[in-house]
Amino acid sequence: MMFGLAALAIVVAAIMVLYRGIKGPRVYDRLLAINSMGTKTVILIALIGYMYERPHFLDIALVYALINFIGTIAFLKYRETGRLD
Amino acid sequence: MDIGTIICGVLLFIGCFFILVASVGVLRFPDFFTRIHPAGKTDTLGQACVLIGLIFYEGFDFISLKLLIIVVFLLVVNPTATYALANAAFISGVKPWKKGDKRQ
Amino acid sequence: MSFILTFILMLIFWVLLSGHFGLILVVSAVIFSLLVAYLSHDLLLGGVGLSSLIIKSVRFIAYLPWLFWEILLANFEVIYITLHPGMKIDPEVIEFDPALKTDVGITILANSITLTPGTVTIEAGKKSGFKVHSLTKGADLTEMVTKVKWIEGEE
Amino acid sequence: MVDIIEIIYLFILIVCSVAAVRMKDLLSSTVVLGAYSLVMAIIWMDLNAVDVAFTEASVGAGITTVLIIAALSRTTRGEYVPGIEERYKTRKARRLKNGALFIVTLCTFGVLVYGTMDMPNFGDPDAPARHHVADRYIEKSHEEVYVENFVTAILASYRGYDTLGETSVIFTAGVALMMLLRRSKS
Repeated sequence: MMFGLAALAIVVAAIMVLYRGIKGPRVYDRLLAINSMGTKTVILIALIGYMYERPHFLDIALVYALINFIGTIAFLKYRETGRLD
Repeated sequence: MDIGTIICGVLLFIGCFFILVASVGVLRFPDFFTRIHPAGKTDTLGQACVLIGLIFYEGFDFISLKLLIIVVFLLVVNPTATYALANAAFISGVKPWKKGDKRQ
Repeated sequence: MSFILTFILMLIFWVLLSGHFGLILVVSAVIFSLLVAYLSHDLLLGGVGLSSLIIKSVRFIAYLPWLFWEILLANFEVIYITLHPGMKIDPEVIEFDPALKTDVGITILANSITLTPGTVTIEAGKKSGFKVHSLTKGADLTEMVTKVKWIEGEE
Repeated sequence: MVDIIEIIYLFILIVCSVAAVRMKDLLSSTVVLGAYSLVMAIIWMDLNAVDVAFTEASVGAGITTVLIIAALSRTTRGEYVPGIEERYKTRKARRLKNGALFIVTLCTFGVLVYGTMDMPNFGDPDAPARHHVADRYIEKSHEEVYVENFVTAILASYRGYDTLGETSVIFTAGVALMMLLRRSKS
Protein backbone atom coordinates (compact mmCIF):
# COMPACT_ATOMS: atom_id res chain seq x y z
CA MET A 1 0.00 0.00 0.00
CA MET A 2 2.71 2.42 1.10
CA PHE A 3 4.86 1.53 -1.89
CA GLY A 4 1.86 1.78 -4.20
CA LEU A 5 1.08 5.32 -3.08
CA ALA A 6 4.72 6.33 -3.48
CA ALA A 7 4.80 4.79 -6.96
CA LEU A 8 1.63 6.68 -7.87
CA ALA A 9 3.18 9.97 -6.73
CA ILE A 10 6.24 9.28 -8.84
CA VAL A 11 4.09 8.43 -11.87
CA VAL A 12 2.30 11.77 -11.47
CA ALA A 13 5.68 13.50 -11.30
CA ALA A 14 6.75 11.61 -14.44
CA ILE A 15 3.68 12.88 -16.29
CA MET A 16 4.48 16.48 -15.33
CA VAL A 17 8.07 16.09 -16.47
CA LEU A 18 6.93 14.42 -19.69
CA TYR A 19 4.80 17.46 -20.47
CA ARG A 20 7.96 19.56 -20.35
CA GLY A 21 9.70 16.97 -22.52
CA ILE A 22 7.07 17.17 -25.22
CA LYS A 23 6.61 20.93 -25.08
CA GLY A 24 10.29 21.79 -25.22
CA PRO A 25 11.00 24.45 -26.46
CA ARG A 26 14.68 23.55 -26.87
CA VAL A 27 16.20 20.12 -27.28
CA TYR A 28 18.00 20.64 -23.95
CA ASP A 29 14.71 21.06 -22.11
CA ARG A 30 13.54 17.78 -23.59
CA LEU A 31 16.79 16.08 -22.68
CA LEU A 32 16.58 17.39 -19.11
CA ALA A 33 13.04 16.07 -18.84
CA ILE A 34 13.88 12.65 -20.25
CA ASN A 35 16.96 12.30 -18.04
CA SER A 36 14.87 13.10 -15.00
CA MET A 37 12.23 10.63 -16.19
CA GLY A 38 14.93 8.00 -16.47
CA THR A 39 15.99 8.43 -12.85
CA LYS A 40 12.32 8.29 -11.83
CA THR A 41 12.12 5.00 -13.69
CA VAL A 42 14.96 3.64 -11.58
CA ILE A 43 13.06 4.50 -8.41
CA LEU A 44 9.85 3.10 -9.84
CA ILE A 45 11.49 -0.22 -10.69
CA ALA A 46 12.77 -0.48 -7.11
CA LEU A 47 9.31 0.33 -5.75
CA ILE A 48 7.57 -2.16 -8.06
CA GLY A 49 10.05 -4.79 -6.87
CA TYR A 50 8.92 -4.16 -3.29
CA MET A 51 5.25 -4.09 -4.32
CA TYR A 52 5.58 -7.59 -5.71
CA GLU A 53 7.83 -8.53 -2.76
CA ARG A 54 10.59 -9.47 -5.14
CA PRO A 55 13.46 -7.07 -4.35
CA HIS A 56 15.69 -8.85 -6.86
CA PHE A 57 14.36 -6.37 -9.40
CA LEU A 58 17.01 -4.08 -7.97
CA ASP A 59 19.61 -5.50 -10.35
CA ILE A 60 17.55 -4.09 -13.19
CA ALA A 61 17.34 -0.74 -11.42
CA LEU A 62 21.13 -0.66 -11.09
CA VAL A 63 21.70 -1.46 -14.77
CA TYR A 64 19.05 1.06 -15.69
CA ALA A 65 20.76 3.85 -13.78
CA LEU A 66 23.95 3.13 -15.73
CA ILE A 67 22.23 3.05 -19.12
CA ASN A 68 20.32 6.25 -18.48
CA PHE A 69 23.55 8.09 -17.75
CA ILE A 70 25.27 6.71 -20.86
CA GLY A 71 22.36 7.69 -23.10
CA THR A 72 22.42 11.27 -21.86
CA ILE A 73 26.18 11.55 -22.28
CA ALA A 74 26.00 10.14 -25.84
CA PHE A 75 23.43 12.74 -26.72
CA LEU A 76 25.48 15.58 -25.30
CA LYS A 77 28.62 14.40 -27.07
CA TYR A 78 26.74 14.51 -30.36
CA ARG A 79 25.44 18.00 -29.62
CA GLU A 80 28.89 19.22 -28.66
CA THR A 81 30.96 17.78 -31.49
CA GLY A 82 28.30 17.20 -34.14
CA ARG A 83 29.36 13.59 -34.51
CA LEU A 84 29.73 10.44 -32.48
CA ASP A 85 32.81 8.64 -33.80
CA MET B 1 4.34 -2.16 12.43
CA ASP B 2 7.96 -2.15 13.43
CA ILE B 3 10.13 0.92 13.60
CA GLY B 4 11.82 0.30 10.24
CA THR B 5 8.51 0.36 8.38
CA ILE B 6 7.51 3.64 10.04
CA ILE B 7 10.83 5.32 9.18
CA CYS B 8 10.47 3.95 5.66
CA GLY B 9 7.01 5.46 5.32
CA VAL B 10 8.16 8.87 6.54
CA LEU B 11 11.16 8.88 4.21
CA LEU B 12 9.03 7.74 1.27
CA PHE B 13 6.62 10.59 1.99
CA ILE B 14 9.42 13.19 2.16
CA GLY B 15 11.08 11.80 -0.96
CA CYS B 16 7.87 11.78 -2.98
CA PHE B 17 7.16 15.34 -1.84
CA PHE B 18 10.61 16.44 -3.05
CA ILE B 19 10.18 14.67 -6.39
CA LEU B 20 6.74 16.19 -6.95
CA VAL B 21 8.00 19.68 -6.11
CA ALA B 22 10.94 19.16 -8.48
CA SER B 23 8.51 18.28 -11.27
CA VAL B 24 6.43 21.37 -10.53
CA GLY B 25 9.64 23.38 -10.68
CA VAL B 26 10.58 21.91 -14.04
CA LEU B 27 7.16 22.97 -15.30
CA ARG B 28 7.08 26.44 -13.72
CA PHE B 29 10.53 27.95 -14.11
CA PRO B 30 10.98 30.32 -17.04
CA ASP B 31 14.02 28.99 -18.89
CA PHE B 32 16.43 26.10 -19.24
CA PHE B 33 19.06 27.24 -16.75
CA THR B 34 16.52 27.82 -14.01
CA ARG B 35 14.73 24.54 -14.74
CA ILE B 36 17.95 22.66 -14.23
CA HIS B 37 18.01 23.73 -10.54
CA PRO B 38 15.02 21.64 -9.37
CA ALA B 39 15.93 18.80 -11.74
CA GLY B 40 19.51 18.64 -10.49
CA LYS B 41 19.06 19.23 -6.75
CA THR B 42 15.61 18.49 -5.44
CA ASP B 43 15.13 15.45 -7.63
CA THR B 44 18.43 13.94 -6.48
CA LEU B 45 17.59 14.40 -2.80
CA GLY B 46 14.08 13.04 -3.29
CA GLN B 47 15.32 9.91 -4.99
CA ALA B 48 17.98 9.40 -2.34
CA CYS B 49 15.25 9.74 0.35
CA VAL B 50 13.02 7.12 -1.30
CA LEU B 51 15.87 4.64 -1.68
CA ILE B 52 17.13 5.19 1.88
CA GLY B 53 13.56 4.58 3.03
CA LEU B 54 13.64 1.25 1.23
CA ILE B 55 16.94 0.46 2.99
CA PHE B 56 15.25 1.01 6.38
CA TYR B 57 12.39 -1.26 5.33
CA GLU B 58 14.77 -3.99 4.21
CA GLY B 59 17.09 -4.05 7.20
CA PHE B 60 20.71 -4.95 6.61
CA ASP B 61 21.59 -7.57 3.98
CA PHE B 62 22.91 -7.84 0.44
CA ILE B 63 19.80 -6.24 -1.03
CA SER B 64 20.13 -3.11 1.08
CA LEU B 65 23.80 -2.96 0.05
CA LYS B 66 22.66 -2.90 -3.56
CA LEU B 67 20.24 -0.11 -2.70
CA LEU B 68 23.11 1.76 -1.07
CA ILE B 69 25.17 1.36 -4.26
CA ILE B 70 22.28 2.81 -6.29
CA VAL B 71 22.01 5.76 -3.87
CA VAL B 72 25.73 6.54 -4.08
CA PHE B 73 25.65 6.14 -7.84
CA LEU B 74 22.70 8.52 -8.19
CA LEU B 75 24.33 11.08 -5.90
CA VAL B 76 27.46 11.05 -8.05
CA VAL B 77 25.88 10.73 -11.48
CA ASN B 78 22.94 13.15 -11.25
CA PRO B 79 25.03 16.29 -10.67
CA THR B 80 27.46 15.13 -13.34
CA ALA B 81 24.69 14.72 -15.91
CA THR B 82 23.27 18.08 -14.85
CA TYR B 83 26.66 19.69 -15.33
CA ALA B 84 27.10 18.06 -18.75
CA LEU B 85 23.67 19.30 -19.84
CA ALA B 86 24.23 22.82 -18.56
CA ASN B 87 27.68 23.00 -20.09
CA ALA B 88 26.47 21.76 -23.50
CA ALA B 89 23.63 24.28 -23.49
CA PHE B 90 25.98 27.07 -22.43
CA ILE B 91 28.57 26.27 -25.11
CA SER B 92 25.94 26.12 -27.84
CA GLY B 93 24.90 29.63 -26.92
CA VAL B 94 21.68 29.38 -24.91
CA LYS B 95 21.34 32.73 -23.15
CA PRO B 96 20.45 32.64 -19.43
CA TRP B 97 17.14 34.23 -18.52
CA LYS B 98 17.30 37.65 -16.85
CA LYS B 99 14.71 39.22 -14.60
CA GLY B 100 12.07 40.91 -16.75
CA ASP B 101 12.58 38.73 -19.83
CA LYS B 102 9.74 36.79 -21.36
CA ARG B 103 9.17 33.16 -20.31
CA GLN B 104 10.35 30.58 -22.79
CA MET C 1 49.76 -0.21 -7.51
CA SER C 2 46.66 1.14 -9.20
CA PHE C 3 46.29 -2.27 -10.83
CA ILE C 4 46.00 -4.08 -7.48
CA LEU C 5 43.66 -1.45 -6.05
CA THR C 6 41.35 -1.63 -9.05
CA PHE C 7 41.39 -5.41 -8.84
CA ILE C 8 40.37 -5.37 -5.18
CA LEU C 9 37.64 -2.79 -5.81
CA MET C 10 36.22 -4.79 -8.72
CA LEU C 11 36.26 -7.98 -6.62
CA ILE C 12 34.37 -6.25 -3.80
CA PHE C 13 31.87 -4.91 -6.31
CA TRP C 14 31.33 -8.38 -7.77
CA VAL C 15 30.75 -9.91 -4.35
CA LEU C 16 28.30 -7.15 -3.42
CA LEU C 17 26.31 -7.69 -6.59
CA SER C 18 26.24 -11.47 -6.61
CA GLY C 19 26.19 -12.51 -2.94
CA HIS C 20 26.96 -16.17 -3.76
CA PHE C 21 30.21 -17.98 -3.08
CA GLY C 22 30.26 -21.11 -5.25
CA LEU C 23 33.63 -22.29 -6.59
CA ILE C 24 32.90 -21.39 -10.23
CA LEU C 25 31.55 -18.00 -9.23
CA VAL C 26 34.60 -17.09 -7.15
CA VAL C 27 37.02 -18.25 -9.86
CA SER C 28 35.19 -16.29 -12.57
CA ALA C 29 35.04 -13.28 -10.23
CA VAL C 30 38.82 -13.34 -9.89
CA ILE C 31 39.36 -13.83 -13.64
CA PHE C 32 37.02 -11.04 -14.69
CA SER C 33 38.29 -8.64 -12.04
CA LEU C 34 41.84 -9.26 -13.30
CA LEU C 35 40.67 -8.63 -16.86
CA VAL C 36 38.87 -5.40 -16.02
CA ALA C 37 41.74 -4.21 -13.85
CA TYR C 38 44.23 -4.92 -16.64
CA LEU C 39 42.15 -3.09 -19.24
CA SER C 40 41.20 -0.03 -17.25
CA HIS C 41 43.43 0.49 -14.22
CA ASP C 42 44.77 3.75 -15.61
CA LEU C 43 41.24 5.16 -16.03
CA LEU C 44 39.99 4.79 -12.48
CA LEU C 45 42.99 5.56 -10.26
CA GLY C 46 45.65 6.78 -12.64
CA GLY C 47 48.92 7.58 -10.89
CA VAL C 48 47.68 8.13 -7.35
CA GLY C 49 49.79 7.08 -4.38
CA LEU C 50 48.18 4.91 -1.70
CA SER C 51 48.86 7.18 1.28
CA SER C 52 47.55 10.34 -0.36
CA LEU C 53 44.52 8.35 -1.55
CA ILE C 54 43.72 7.29 2.03
CA ILE C 55 44.22 10.81 3.38
CA LYS C 56 42.00 12.27 0.69
CA SER C 57 39.29 9.64 1.24
CA VAL C 58 39.25 10.30 5.00
CA ARG C 59 39.06 14.04 4.45
CA PHE C 60 36.31 13.57 1.87
CA ILE C 61 34.27 11.50 4.31
CA ALA C 62 34.78 14.19 6.95
CA TYR C 63 33.49 16.73 4.42
CA LEU C 64 30.29 14.77 3.72
CA PRO C 65 28.16 15.68 6.82
CA TRP C 66 28.58 19.40 6.19
CA LEU C 67 27.71 18.81 2.52
CA PHE C 68 24.53 16.92 3.40
CA TRP C 69 23.42 19.68 5.73
CA GLU C 70 23.99 22.24 2.98
CA ILE C 71 22.09 20.06 0.48
CA LEU C 72 19.12 19.95 2.85
CA LEU C 73 19.13 23.74 3.30
CA ALA C 74 19.48 24.30 -0.44
CA ASN C 75 16.55 22.04 -1.17
CA PHE C 76 14.27 23.88 1.22
CA GLU C 77 15.29 27.09 -0.52
CA VAL C 78 14.47 25.66 -3.94
CA ILE C 79 11.14 24.31 -2.68
CA TYR C 80 10.26 27.72 -1.23
CA ILE C 81 11.10 29.44 -4.52
CA THR C 82 9.22 26.85 -6.57
CA LEU C 83 6.02 26.94 -4.55
CA HIS C 84 6.00 30.72 -4.03
CA PRO C 85 3.31 32.13 -6.34
CA GLY C 86 5.33 35.23 -7.19
CA MET C 87 8.36 33.24 -8.44
CA LYS C 88 10.97 35.41 -6.75
CA ILE C 89 14.03 34.61 -8.84
CA ASP C 90 16.76 36.85 -10.14
CA PRO C 91 19.30 34.64 -11.91
CA GLU C 92 22.86 35.64 -12.63
CA VAL C 93 26.06 33.99 -13.83
CA ILE C 94 29.07 34.23 -11.50
CA GLU C 95 32.62 33.69 -12.75
CA PHE C 96 35.52 32.92 -10.46
CA ASP C 97 38.77 30.96 -10.42
CA PRO C 98 39.16 28.72 -7.34
CA ALA C 99 42.76 27.78 -8.30
CA LEU C 100 42.37 24.05 -7.69
CA LYS C 101 45.18 21.83 -8.84
CA THR C 102 43.75 18.34 -9.31
CA ASP C 103 40.93 16.88 -11.39
CA VAL C 104 39.46 15.22 -8.29
CA GLY C 105 39.21 18.57 -6.54
CA ILE C 106 37.52 20.18 -9.53
CA THR C 107 35.04 17.31 -9.80
CA ILE C 108 34.16 17.44 -6.10
CA LEU C 109 33.75 21.21 -6.13
CA ALA C 110 31.67 21.21 -9.33
CA ASN C 111 29.31 18.51 -8.09
CA SER C 112 29.03 20.10 -4.63
CA ILE C 113 28.15 23.45 -6.19
CA THR C 114 25.50 21.78 -8.33
CA LEU C 115 23.95 20.12 -5.28
CA THR C 116 23.97 23.17 -2.99
CA PRO C 117 22.77 26.72 -2.43
CA GLY C 118 20.76 27.73 -5.46
CA THR C 119 23.67 27.26 -7.83
CA VAL C 120 24.52 25.01 -10.78
CA THR C 121 27.98 24.72 -12.32
CA ILE C 122 27.89 25.40 -16.04
CA GLU C 123 31.59 25.42 -16.73
CA ALA C 124 34.52 23.97 -14.79
CA GLY C 125 38.14 23.53 -15.74
CA LYS C 126 41.71 24.23 -14.75
CA LYS C 127 42.22 26.93 -17.35
CA SER C 128 38.74 28.28 -17.97
CA GLY C 129 37.85 28.71 -14.30
CA PHE C 130 34.34 28.22 -12.96
CA LYS C 131 31.10 29.66 -14.28
CA VAL C 132 28.17 29.23 -11.91
CA HIS C 133 24.50 29.91 -12.59
CA SER C 134 22.74 31.14 -9.46
CA LEU C 135 19.00 31.41 -8.85
CA THR C 136 19.23 34.43 -6.56
CA LYS C 137 21.78 37.23 -6.31
CA GLY C 138 24.61 37.12 -3.79
CA ALA C 139 25.41 33.40 -3.53
CA ASP C 140 28.44 32.79 -1.30
CA LEU C 141 30.76 29.94 -2.27
CA THR C 142 34.00 30.82 -0.44
CA GLU C 143 33.43 28.40 2.46
CA MET C 144 32.95 25.50 0.08
CA VAL C 145 36.07 26.39 -1.90
CA THR C 146 38.19 26.45 1.27
CA LYS C 147 36.82 23.07 2.33
CA VAL C 148 37.52 21.46 -1.06
CA LYS C 149 41.02 22.93 -1.02
CA TRP C 150 41.52 21.29 2.38
CA ILE C 151 40.49 17.91 0.89
CA GLU C 152 42.93 18.38 -1.93
CA GLY C 153 45.73 18.99 0.57
CA GLU C 154 48.75 21.26 0.31
CA GLU C 155 50.93 19.93 -2.46
CA MET D 1 -2.77 0.02 -7.24
CA VAL D 2 -0.56 -1.62 -9.83
CA ASP D 3 -3.48 -1.52 -12.28
CA ILE D 4 -3.86 2.25 -11.96
CA ILE D 5 -0.15 2.77 -12.53
CA GLU D 6 -0.26 0.44 -15.50
CA ILE D 7 -3.19 2.30 -17.09
CA ILE D 8 -1.44 5.64 -16.58
CA TYR D 9 1.68 4.23 -18.14
CA LEU D 10 -0.16 2.89 -21.17
CA PHE D 11 -1.65 6.36 -21.57
CA ILE D 12 1.83 7.94 -21.39
CA LEU D 13 2.94 5.44 -24.03
CA ILE D 14 0.29 6.69 -26.46
CA VAL D 15 1.16 10.32 -25.72
CA CYS D 16 4.86 9.62 -26.34
CA SER D 17 4.30 7.89 -29.66
CA VAL D 18 1.94 10.57 -30.97
CA ALA D 19 4.39 13.29 -29.90
CA ALA D 20 7.33 11.47 -31.52
CA VAL D 21 5.45 11.20 -34.81
CA ARG D 22 4.23 14.79 -34.82
CA MET D 23 7.56 16.48 -34.06
CA LYS D 24 9.37 18.17 -36.92
CA ASP D 25 12.78 18.10 -35.23
CA LEU D 26 14.15 14.58 -35.52
CA LEU D 27 16.55 14.99 -32.58
CA SER D 28 13.68 15.90 -30.26
CA SER D 29 11.76 12.97 -31.66
CA THR D 30 14.63 10.69 -30.69
CA VAL D 31 14.61 12.07 -27.15
CA VAL D 32 10.89 11.40 -26.81
CA LEU D 33 11.39 7.87 -28.15
CA GLY D 34 13.85 7.38 -25.29
CA ALA D 35 11.02 8.20 -22.90
CA TYR D 36 8.84 5.68 -24.76
CA SER D 37 11.40 2.96 -24.08
CA LEU D 38 11.57 3.88 -20.40
CA VAL D 39 7.80 3.51 -20.10
CA MET D 40 7.82 0.29 -22.08
CA ALA D 41 10.45 -1.20 -19.76
CA ILE D 42 8.26 -0.38 -16.74
CA ILE D 43 5.33 -2.16 -18.39
CA TRP D 44 7.48 -5.24 -19.02
CA MET D 45 8.46 -5.14 -15.36
CA ASP D 46 4.79 -5.06 -14.41
CA LEU D 47 4.17 -8.11 -16.57
CA ASN D 48 6.98 -9.86 -14.66
CA ALA D 49 9.08 -10.17 -17.81
CA VAL D 50 12.30 -8.99 -16.22
CA ASP D 51 14.61 -10.16 -19.00
CA VAL D 52 12.55 -8.39 -21.66
CA ALA D 53 12.58 -5.24 -19.54
CA PHE D 54 16.34 -5.59 -19.34
CA THR D 55 16.66 -5.86 -23.11
CA GLU D 56 14.21 -3.02 -23.66
CA ALA D 57 16.24 -0.83 -21.35
CA SER D 58 19.59 -1.53 -22.98
CA VAL D 59 18.35 -1.69 -26.57
CA GLY D 60 15.51 0.81 -26.60
CA ALA D 61 16.89 3.51 -24.37
CA GLY D 62 20.58 2.82 -24.93
CA ILE D 63 21.63 1.56 -28.33
CA THR D 64 18.72 2.70 -30.48
CA THR D 65 19.23 6.26 -29.29
CA VAL D 66 22.95 6.10 -30.02
CA LEU D 67 22.38 4.53 -33.45
CA ILE D 68 19.74 7.07 -34.44
CA ILE D 69 22.03 9.88 -33.32
CA ALA D 70 24.86 8.37 -35.36
CA ALA D 71 22.55 8.28 -38.39
CA LEU D 72 21.46 11.88 -37.75
CA SER D 73 25.06 13.03 -37.51
CA ARG D 74 25.56 11.73 -41.06
CA THR D 75 22.36 13.26 -42.42
CA THR D 76 20.29 16.28 -41.40
CA ARG D 77 18.25 17.08 -38.33
CA GLY D 78 15.12 18.50 -39.94
CA GLU D 79 12.33 16.55 -41.51
CA TYR D 80 11.85 17.52 -45.15
CA VAL D 81 10.67 15.33 -48.01
CA PRO D 82 10.82 17.19 -51.34
CA GLY D 83 7.82 16.66 -53.57
CA ILE D 84 5.41 15.40 -50.94
CA GLU D 85 3.49 18.68 -50.83
CA GLU D 86 3.08 18.69 -54.60
CA ARG D 87 1.75 15.16 -54.69
CA TYR D 88 -1.12 15.85 -52.34
CA LYS D 89 -1.76 19.39 -53.34
CA THR D 90 -5.52 19.38 -53.78
CA ARG D 91 -7.83 19.02 -50.84
CA LYS D 92 -9.57 16.04 -52.36
CA ALA D 93 -6.34 14.09 -52.83
CA ARG D 94 -5.31 14.77 -49.24
CA ARG D 95 -8.69 13.65 -47.96
CA LEU D 96 -8.49 10.49 -50.05
CA LYS D 97 -5.03 9.72 -48.63
CA ASN D 98 -6.19 10.22 -45.06
CA GLY D 99 -9.29 8.10 -45.62
CA ALA D 100 -7.25 5.23 -47.08
CA LEU D 101 -4.82 5.39 -44.16
CA PHE D 102 -7.72 5.33 -41.69
CA ILE D 103 -9.26 2.24 -43.30
CA VAL D 104 -5.92 0.38 -43.30
CA THR D 105 -5.35 1.23 -39.64
CA LEU D 106 -8.87 0.12 -38.73
CA CYS D 107 -8.43 -3.20 -40.56
CA THR D 108 -5.12 -3.89 -38.80
CA PHE D 109 -6.71 -3.07 -35.45
CA GLY D 110 -9.59 -5.44 -36.17
CA VAL D 111 -7.26 -8.28 -37.14
CA LEU D 112 -5.19 -7.78 -34.00
CA VAL D 113 -8.28 -7.78 -31.76
CA TYR D 114 -9.56 -10.92 -33.51
CA GLY D 115 -6.19 -12.55 -32.89
CA THR D 116 -6.44 -11.99 -29.13
CA MET D 117 -9.99 -13.43 -28.88
CA ASP D 118 -9.13 -17.07 -28.17
CA MET D 119 -6.04 -16.38 -26.08
CA PRO D 120 -6.12 -17.69 -22.48
CA ASN D 121 -6.60 -15.20 -19.65
CA PHE D 122 -3.59 -13.29 -18.36
CA GLY D 123 -1.83 -15.33 -15.70
CA ASP D 124 -4.01 -18.41 -16.28
CA PRO D 125 -2.13 -21.39 -14.76
CA ASP D 126 -3.65 -23.85 -17.24
CA ALA D 127 -2.57 -21.94 -20.34
CA PRO D 128 -0.87 -24.16 -22.96
CA ALA D 129 2.28 -22.02 -22.87
CA ARG D 130 2.85 -23.07 -19.27
CA HIS D 131 2.66 -26.82 -19.90
CA HIS D 132 4.36 -27.24 -23.24
CA VAL D 133 7.95 -27.61 -22.06
CA ALA D 134 7.87 -25.73 -18.77
CA ASP D 135 7.24 -28.85 -16.66
CA ARG D 136 10.26 -30.58 -18.11
CA TYR D 137 12.42 -27.51 -17.49
CA ILE D 138 11.32 -27.38 -13.87
CA GLU D 139 11.77 -31.07 -13.16
CA LYS D 140 14.78 -32.07 -15.24
CA SER D 141 16.89 -28.97 -15.75
CA HIS D 142 19.10 -29.66 -12.76
CA GLU D 143 20.00 -33.17 -13.96
CA GLU D 144 20.47 -32.11 -17.56
CA VAL D 145 22.33 -28.82 -17.30
CA TYR D 146 23.68 -28.73 -13.70
CA VAL D 147 22.66 -25.10 -13.11
CA GLU D 148 20.91 -24.27 -9.86
CA ASN D 149 18.75 -21.45 -11.19
CA PHE D 150 16.53 -22.86 -13.88
CA VAL D 151 15.80 -19.51 -15.46
CA THR D 152 19.51 -19.33 -16.19
CA ALA D 153 19.42 -22.92 -17.44
CA ILE D 154 16.64 -22.11 -19.91
CA LEU D 155 18.26 -18.92 -21.13
CA ALA D 156 21.82 -20.14 -21.41
CA SER D 157 21.30 -23.74 -22.45
CA TYR D 158 17.88 -24.68 -23.81
CA ARG D 159 17.50 -21.41 -25.66
CA GLY D 160 21.19 -20.82 -26.18
CA TYR D 161 20.98 -19.49 -29.75
CA ASP D 162 18.28 -17.03 -28.80
CA THR D 163 20.42 -15.78 -25.95
CA LEU D 164 23.43 -15.59 -28.28
CA GLY D 165 21.50 -13.08 -30.37
CA GLU D 166 20.51 -11.10 -27.30
CA THR D 167 24.05 -11.14 -26.02
CA SER D 168 25.34 -9.78 -29.32
CA VAL D 169 22.94 -6.89 -28.81
CA ILE D 170 24.46 -6.27 -25.38
CA PHE D 171 27.88 -6.55 -27.03
CA THR D 172 26.85 -3.80 -29.44
CA ALA D 173 25.96 -1.71 -26.41
CA GLY D 174 29.48 -2.30 -25.14
CA VAL D 175 30.95 -1.22 -28.49
CA ALA D 176 28.84 1.93 -28.38
CA LEU D 177 30.23 2.59 -24.92
CA MET D 178 33.81 2.23 -26.18
CA MET D 179 32.95 4.63 -28.99
CA LEU D 180 31.87 7.19 -26.43
CA LEU D 181 34.73 6.82 -24.00
CA ARG D 182 37.51 6.81 -26.58
CA ARG D 183 39.55 9.96 -26.55
CA SER D 184 39.30 11.95 -29.76
CA LYS D 185 42.56 12.49 -31.61
CA SER D 186 42.15 16.20 -32.21
